[in-house]
Amino acid sequence: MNMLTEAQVENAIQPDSENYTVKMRGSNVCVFYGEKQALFDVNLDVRQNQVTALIGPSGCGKSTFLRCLNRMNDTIDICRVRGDITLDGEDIYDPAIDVVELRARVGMVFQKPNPFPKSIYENIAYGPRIHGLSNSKSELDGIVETSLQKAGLFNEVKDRLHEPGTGLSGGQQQRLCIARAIAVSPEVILMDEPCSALDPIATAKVEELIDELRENYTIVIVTHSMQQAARVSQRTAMFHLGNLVEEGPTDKMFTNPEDKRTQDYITGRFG
Amino acid sequence: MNMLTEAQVENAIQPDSENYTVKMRGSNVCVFYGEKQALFDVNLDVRQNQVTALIGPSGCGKSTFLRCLNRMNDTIDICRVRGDITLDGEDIYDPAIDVVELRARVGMVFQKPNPFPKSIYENIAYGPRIHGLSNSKSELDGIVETSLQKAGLFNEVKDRLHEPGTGLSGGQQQRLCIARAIAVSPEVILMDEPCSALDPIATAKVEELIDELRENYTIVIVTHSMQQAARVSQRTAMFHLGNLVEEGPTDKMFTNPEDKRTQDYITGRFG
Amino acid sequence: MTDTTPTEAGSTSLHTNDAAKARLKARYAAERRFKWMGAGAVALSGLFLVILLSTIVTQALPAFRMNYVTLPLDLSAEQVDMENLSATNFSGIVNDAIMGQFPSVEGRQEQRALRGLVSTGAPTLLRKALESGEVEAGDTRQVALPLDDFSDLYLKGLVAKDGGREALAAAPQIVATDGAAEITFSDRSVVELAREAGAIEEDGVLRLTSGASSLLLQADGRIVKLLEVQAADGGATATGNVLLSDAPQVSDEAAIRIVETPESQRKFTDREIVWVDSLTAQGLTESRWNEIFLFSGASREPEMAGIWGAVVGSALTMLVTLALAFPIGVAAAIYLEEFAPKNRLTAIIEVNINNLAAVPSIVFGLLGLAVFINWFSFPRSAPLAGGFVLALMTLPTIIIASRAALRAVPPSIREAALGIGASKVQTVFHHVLPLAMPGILTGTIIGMAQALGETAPLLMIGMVAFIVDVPGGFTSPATVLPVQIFMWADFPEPAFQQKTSAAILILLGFLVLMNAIAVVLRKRFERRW
Amino acid sequence: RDQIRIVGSSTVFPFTTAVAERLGQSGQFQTPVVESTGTGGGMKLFCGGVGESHPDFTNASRPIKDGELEECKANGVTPIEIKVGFDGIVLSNSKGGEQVDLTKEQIFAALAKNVVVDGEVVANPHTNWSDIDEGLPNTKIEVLGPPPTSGTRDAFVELVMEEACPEAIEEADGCTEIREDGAFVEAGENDNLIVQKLEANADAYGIFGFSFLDQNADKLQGASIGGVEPTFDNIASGDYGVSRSLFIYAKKEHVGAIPGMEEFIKEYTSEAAWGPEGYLADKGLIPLPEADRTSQRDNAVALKGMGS
Amino acid sequence: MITYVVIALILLFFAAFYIGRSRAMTVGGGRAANLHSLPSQHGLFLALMAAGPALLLLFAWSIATPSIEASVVETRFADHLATLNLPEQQAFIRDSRATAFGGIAGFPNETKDAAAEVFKSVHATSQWVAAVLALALAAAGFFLAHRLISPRFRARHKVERVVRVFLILASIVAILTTVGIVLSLIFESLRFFQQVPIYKFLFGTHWSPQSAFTGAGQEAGAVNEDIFGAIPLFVGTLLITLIAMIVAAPVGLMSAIYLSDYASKRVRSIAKPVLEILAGIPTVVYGFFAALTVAPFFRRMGDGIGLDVASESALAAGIVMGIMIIPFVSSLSDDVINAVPQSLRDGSAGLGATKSETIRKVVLPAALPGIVSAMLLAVSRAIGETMIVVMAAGLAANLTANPLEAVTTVTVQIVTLLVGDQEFDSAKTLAAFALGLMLFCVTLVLNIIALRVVKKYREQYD
Ligand SMILES: Nc1ncnc2c1ncn2[C@@H]1O[C@H](COP(=O)(O)OP(=O)(O)OP(=O)(O)O)[C@@H](O)[C@H]1O
Ligand SMILES: Nc1ncnc2c1ncn2[C@@H]1O[C@H](COP(=O)(O)OP(=O)(O)OP(=O)(O)O)[C@@H](O)[C@H]1O
Ligand SMILES: [Mg+2]
Ligand SMILES: [Mg+2]
Ligand SMILES: O=P([O-])([O-])[O-]
Repeated sequence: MNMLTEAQVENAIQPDSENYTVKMRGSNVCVFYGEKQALFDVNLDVRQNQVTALIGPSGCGKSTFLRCLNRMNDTIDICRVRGDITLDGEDIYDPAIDVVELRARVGMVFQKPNPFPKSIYENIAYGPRIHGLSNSKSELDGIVETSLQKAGLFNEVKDRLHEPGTGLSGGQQQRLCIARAIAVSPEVILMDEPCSALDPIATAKVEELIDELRENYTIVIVTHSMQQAARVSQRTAMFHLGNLVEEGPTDKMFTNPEDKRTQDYITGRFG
Repeated sequence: MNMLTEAQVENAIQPDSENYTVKMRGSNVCVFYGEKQALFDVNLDVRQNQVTALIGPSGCGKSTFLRCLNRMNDTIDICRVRGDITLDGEDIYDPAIDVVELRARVGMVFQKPNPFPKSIYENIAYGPRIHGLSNSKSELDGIVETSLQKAGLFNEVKDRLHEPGTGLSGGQQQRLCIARAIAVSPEVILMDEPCSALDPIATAKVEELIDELRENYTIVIVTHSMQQAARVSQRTAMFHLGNLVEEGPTDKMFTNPEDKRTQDYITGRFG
Repeated sequence: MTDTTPTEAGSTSLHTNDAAKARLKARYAAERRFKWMGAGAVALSGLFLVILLSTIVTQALPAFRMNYVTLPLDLSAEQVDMENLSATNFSGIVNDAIMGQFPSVEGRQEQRALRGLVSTGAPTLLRKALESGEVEAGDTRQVALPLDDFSDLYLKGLVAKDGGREALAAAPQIVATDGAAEITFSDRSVVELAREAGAIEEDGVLRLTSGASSLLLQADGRIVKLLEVQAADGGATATGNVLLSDAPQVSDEAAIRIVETPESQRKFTDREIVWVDSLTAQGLTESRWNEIFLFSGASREPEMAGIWGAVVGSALTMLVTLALAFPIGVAAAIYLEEFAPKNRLTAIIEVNINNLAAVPSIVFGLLGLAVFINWFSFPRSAPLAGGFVLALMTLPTIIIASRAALRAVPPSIREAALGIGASKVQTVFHHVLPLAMPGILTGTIIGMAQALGETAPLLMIGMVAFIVDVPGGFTSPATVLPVQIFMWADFPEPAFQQKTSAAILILLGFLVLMNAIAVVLRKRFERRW
Repeated sequence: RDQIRIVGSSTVFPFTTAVAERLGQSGQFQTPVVESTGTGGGMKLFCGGVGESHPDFTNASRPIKDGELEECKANGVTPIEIKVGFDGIVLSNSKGGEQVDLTKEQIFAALAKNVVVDGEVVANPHTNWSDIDEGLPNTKIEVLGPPPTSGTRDAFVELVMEEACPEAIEEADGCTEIREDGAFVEAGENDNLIVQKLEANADAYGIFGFSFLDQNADKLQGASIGGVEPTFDNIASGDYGVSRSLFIYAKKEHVGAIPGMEEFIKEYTSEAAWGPEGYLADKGLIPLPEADRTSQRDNAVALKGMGS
Repeated sequence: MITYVVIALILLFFAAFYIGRSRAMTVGGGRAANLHSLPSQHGLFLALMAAGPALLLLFAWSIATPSIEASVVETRFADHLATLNLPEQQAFIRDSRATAFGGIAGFPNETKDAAAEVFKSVHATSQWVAAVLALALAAAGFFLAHRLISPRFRARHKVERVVRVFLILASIVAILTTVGIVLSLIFESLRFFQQVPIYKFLFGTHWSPQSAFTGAGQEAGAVNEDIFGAIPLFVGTLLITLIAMIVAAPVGLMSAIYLSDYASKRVRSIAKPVLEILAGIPTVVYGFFAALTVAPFFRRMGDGIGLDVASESALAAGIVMGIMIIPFVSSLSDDVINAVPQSLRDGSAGLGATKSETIRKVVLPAALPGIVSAMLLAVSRAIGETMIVVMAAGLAANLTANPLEAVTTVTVQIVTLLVGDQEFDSAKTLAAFALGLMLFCVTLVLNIIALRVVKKYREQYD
């Protein structure tokens, strides 16, 4: 807990500092895919109960950074991570740390919807089951229902909970994946373009949801939509070619960016 | 050609008629997945050298309609299509029609990026090869390069053309798929949310490309972004629950929709 | 949960509280168990393999060497007519040569036994050697000839347990008359030896019956088998049979050679042991790499039996099998999985193919007999018919494995190809098939492995047969490795047991070679997406 | 086809192959192809007809049956019967076990499905050898033998079981049934396997051909039957009661059409092959008495067909 | 002669390919895009049309020609042949052919020399005719196809039709095999059922064909209907297969999981083919292993704890058989497990599942159909195995579920009945066919059930 306070102190000098806690912190994060370096010395704080948006052109390393936060990169053989990333002050790359617990605490929604080839119900129930979050069938039913409701999918699928999740439309699938992530009650939710496959209404619903979730959870979201970043996030980080170009309060970023590249990107003059 | 003139005549009575040609026409298209009907008597014209946008909430049948236009639905066993769809006046569901030729003329970019597990170069070169679009290696190289350039991907991948396409980031993969579709120079390009995985710059590039392509090709695009529909399309069709709610010139649709549902959807008041 | 004061975040988390920690511990335990079970399963399978292989290898090793005896053969012009070799009495030449080594051996039975030391195949080999010019006629030549199976086994130590040699302090006196010998020893060590050998004591006389180890006294250029031993003052006396009266003098020292296995418990008499030992003592025998086993066809004589005919037969049969089963199996799988409409008929076909896999292989033999032999008039016992039958038997395996592999290719790949205007055939052959190749090759490996080891169906089409000539083509009579193994395993001669194991090793080598190609291919196709 | 084809009994197979190999070594003919199909299967193939697609010889571990001969005749096949020697059937056990002397009646009592106890036909109650006779070892009856489909089993039943069969049982089920309660183990056709199983289990006995006892004399001992030990000489002289004749049948129609047939017959019936000191004796074939050899040879060389 | 024609046709094949390709380019005005099909497809079409039929003709000719030639000779020498019996007639043809074209003539004589001359001349003529016909066919095919080449000509369709026809033919082979098997079993089975009522066969609990033995000693007698009850055999088969699967299924599946998800690439690339060797070891070896190592081991163990274990037991045979079929399960399952997309594994890992949870709950269900296929194949192999059972479980048809007793299986009985020494038309031999047919039906039903189950649980990913 000491570390947290230190972090607070450290961040207190920043102009926009209020009373916040750093939930996750990346220091000098470098990532390599084999020979190729994909991230260069990224330093970024994720504040608790805030939404942090990662923006930047395609291929700049947003997903890569996001995947570092719950060590999903471990699954890629050739991927190596250097630098420190902490969750509540603990180094998550510490060998003593438990990846499974970490991932339960730091949930993830992927860019491509990847429902399990199981029923909709089973898709959601899977997480709570493995983490032992429910003691009874009815409790589990409850979790499934609230998760689906939070993801704005419940009404569409309530009659077909036991049909395969893969039979849903693209957008429905993605919302299913969000519901699945919510179902395990993580502390931090990482979302890799969660709305890229959604229509405006579903998107609005998810954005609303994100805003709701913020009260209890910490959220990091990768998005291509400036509007979305502006709508949902409190802080925004701009990546470019593997570098963190700029980071700051969202409103400031969008109105008064410091970096030329950010400005160009936001105004669409980039390239 | 007779049919086309007829079509022209027929369409001439419409209020926004100018001198245009109907490239594809769907009449009373009904689609069933097994027992479930996904489209109900859809009548829609796709005008040549224009961009037609299909919008509507998730699961309303946009993708389904799009897939009818190049008979991709044939690959789904349980899917049955009723009604007529014509390309240049020819019924594309006529048994005499060559599906392969049809698909070469009506290309497609999918919602989820699906590169072949081959090199980037091979991904692009595959189409031109099977359609005999190049006579020599250098010509093929040229096609690959221009296609990648048009899709705004060339600079990012020019050094790794012979690495696997599956190693690209999500957005890169999607642009790769667009490049792959362009490479066979189709007459009509169907795009199922081609930009959903792209950042604004790449999106802008693709939109620009769409605008460029419009001169020579006919384009049908499914999108969730009203802005995008407004920016790139000349005509917009709004789907809801498997019905075509409204169809018309884009500017009219967005400023003065006839249907209440369209209005609600556009203004985000839907659902 | 809901009212988090920021600083407390984490400590009360659902995922870090004590219950969760305990759960996590259990889950990790499960994880470790699971992993160890996996590793254990692999290790267990590996262990089985090692056990099986090590048994085979230890049994097989002796068969890869072979003992030869070098004899001076009279190949002068009177004996050998190079123009007309078939008129030459090669057996006579060989027999004269071996008998020439032991001129003292008399009596028909004994001479027959002596001749039996050299393989009955030796004359044929000699003739072939003359024909090929390996040995030139014209004079007396030293030629190495294979020993008979029992002599060979004896030299490999597989017939009789050697008890060693006991040197005697002083040479005994031997008085021999008519093959019987009276011996006087100057010390008593021989009495001890007789006792250890299991002699039956009666009135102070130690009788070495047929149940006792053999004691062979070597002294004075003679070899005497002791029958009775008796202590006498200052030494001992013994009676015995003279087995060899003109033994080559190896050392001046007198000694007793002990053969621990009693004579009644082996198929190799003391006399034969003495002869072979004597040949060895003169440096006439040598152990060589067993080329006969590796490079010649079948034979009824263990020492002449080779595996090459079966190897060629298996190779030809497998070629036919592969050439039929692989393309047909893959094609059928492709058709059923990618092209055939999914209706009741194809469902029936699918079940049917699964069912074919459970048809006992001998039934395929019946089918092959009816169709290929009786109807298409394929020659009996030929690799052609065998290959066809085994191909039919292997087909279901390949089809099932291929279908599973094709099914595992994600539909998005097909859509991608179809979407840019590839025809279905192109889609399948350009994209789906390469991705399914690893699974298809696995099926092929397993199917071919099964076909390679199969005997039952071949019985029906005449491939379970004794065929000496190495097959020259797909229609000449042939047998295959497992049949050869099966037949050798059933022959009474003990020497065939090692041959059996060695043949199994060869078969496994064949299998490994066959698989290696497929495995290399499979590795090249493997990728995860 | 210019190669002799031979089918038939697995028992005669080791001998015929030896002869075939010699014929091939002579250099004038290709080595005949010898298949091991079993006597019945061989007869079926042999009697199937004349012409290249049918075999020239068949081996048999029993004489041809009337039905088979008729079938042959119907298909225009005239078999030439040659009795080539004897095969002793022995009951033996590991050298580690006790050597026993049995009568046929005792064997019957040990192995028959039904036996007569106190005048009544009952299912075989004997579990130990000593149940049959005090003098026999007090070990469980466990006999490994060939399955009912085998010619050896057939001969064993005929030569031992039927001879010792009490009348009461003959009326009941015809004497041929061997018990199925586990005391008799049907062990398949691989006699080497039986040998090895006996080695591992000193209490068990096995039934198989003499050649396996002969070749494995270091490990096995044969039980005396009716006081006679199963030795080469005893079987050859006919003293040992459990032996059967082995045959080969030649197809008369093929002589003169398939090269080498006559030479093959000559080779088989030469003293060097089937004589007491011939190479077949080395392989375990027990020779016929000299007079029989002469008459069989004369018949064979004269190509005297059956029923003509 | 024919060889040259074949070589010529093969050359023609390649030549036609190039000609067709360049011709297509020409008619397409130098741009392949103007053509319906690719130039290479036109080329392939032309090549197939030119060389295909001619090669087929030659193939058929080479099969038919020996008998045609022989029949010509036969008519020429009809008078002479009439004096000979069938084998001599065959020898006549064989020897004259050997004289004519080389080979060993067993019994040469002058008539045969004369016949050899006839053979030579007929052969020469036949070759000429074949060559001319083939070349004519090739030319016709070539020109016909060449004329067809035009921009709109659907060469691809034609070539793909050939491919499809080949694919269909290949599937038909599988069907024909089934038909053949049923046909080769059914007639003998019917004859058997005339002697033994089918219900006694199906539901009888006593299998003891020894009494129906009509071997050496006896003549064929009345068949005892009560000794052909197949139930013990099917129970035995079930028992042994079950034991085998109890060994093979977990070991194989766990091996597959370990190899695909835990083992390093190197370990996997070595271990997998090594395990596959298990499938290739001849069954005789397993038989010896089971009978001489495993069975006595169980026997001793049984003695140790006071259990009565038969020296031939279902247990020993089943376990060893299980070892043999491990690779069927492990290798095939490994492939399908490996084919489950990484995104599913990621999805599960992202929720905080451990690797084993991911495998058990996500990967295995997704791979289920393939795994079931593998298991079915393994079961099939177990059902079809004979040697191990004969050597280690004996041949006694006990009706028992006790794995420590001796049992026998259907396949074993089929084999022993078929290859043993009895008259071919005896009830016993016929019983083998009936057993085969029964087994076919039973496994068919089992397969149908298995397929239903798979269909129900089948989960399509991606
Ligand atoms: N293969 C299929 N099998 C069964 N139902 C399907 C299948 N594909 C789509 N559907 C159903 O058809 C309806 C229309 O789906 P479609 O994919 O066309 O929606 P969409 O408008 O493209 O939605 P989104 O914007 O989310 O992609 C949905 O209810 C969907 O669940
Ligand atoms: N598994 C991988 N192997 C090799 N290179 C990779 C891999 N995954 C990503 N990369 C590369 O790393 C860089 C960053 O990729 P990343 O996926 O983080 O981009 P992104 O910012 O998420 O882009 P997008 O918005 O398109 O998803 C890219 O150049 C990409 O090609
Ligand atoms: Mg990304
Ligand atoms: Mg869609
Ligand atoms: O093979 P047999 O007929 O002698 O048992």
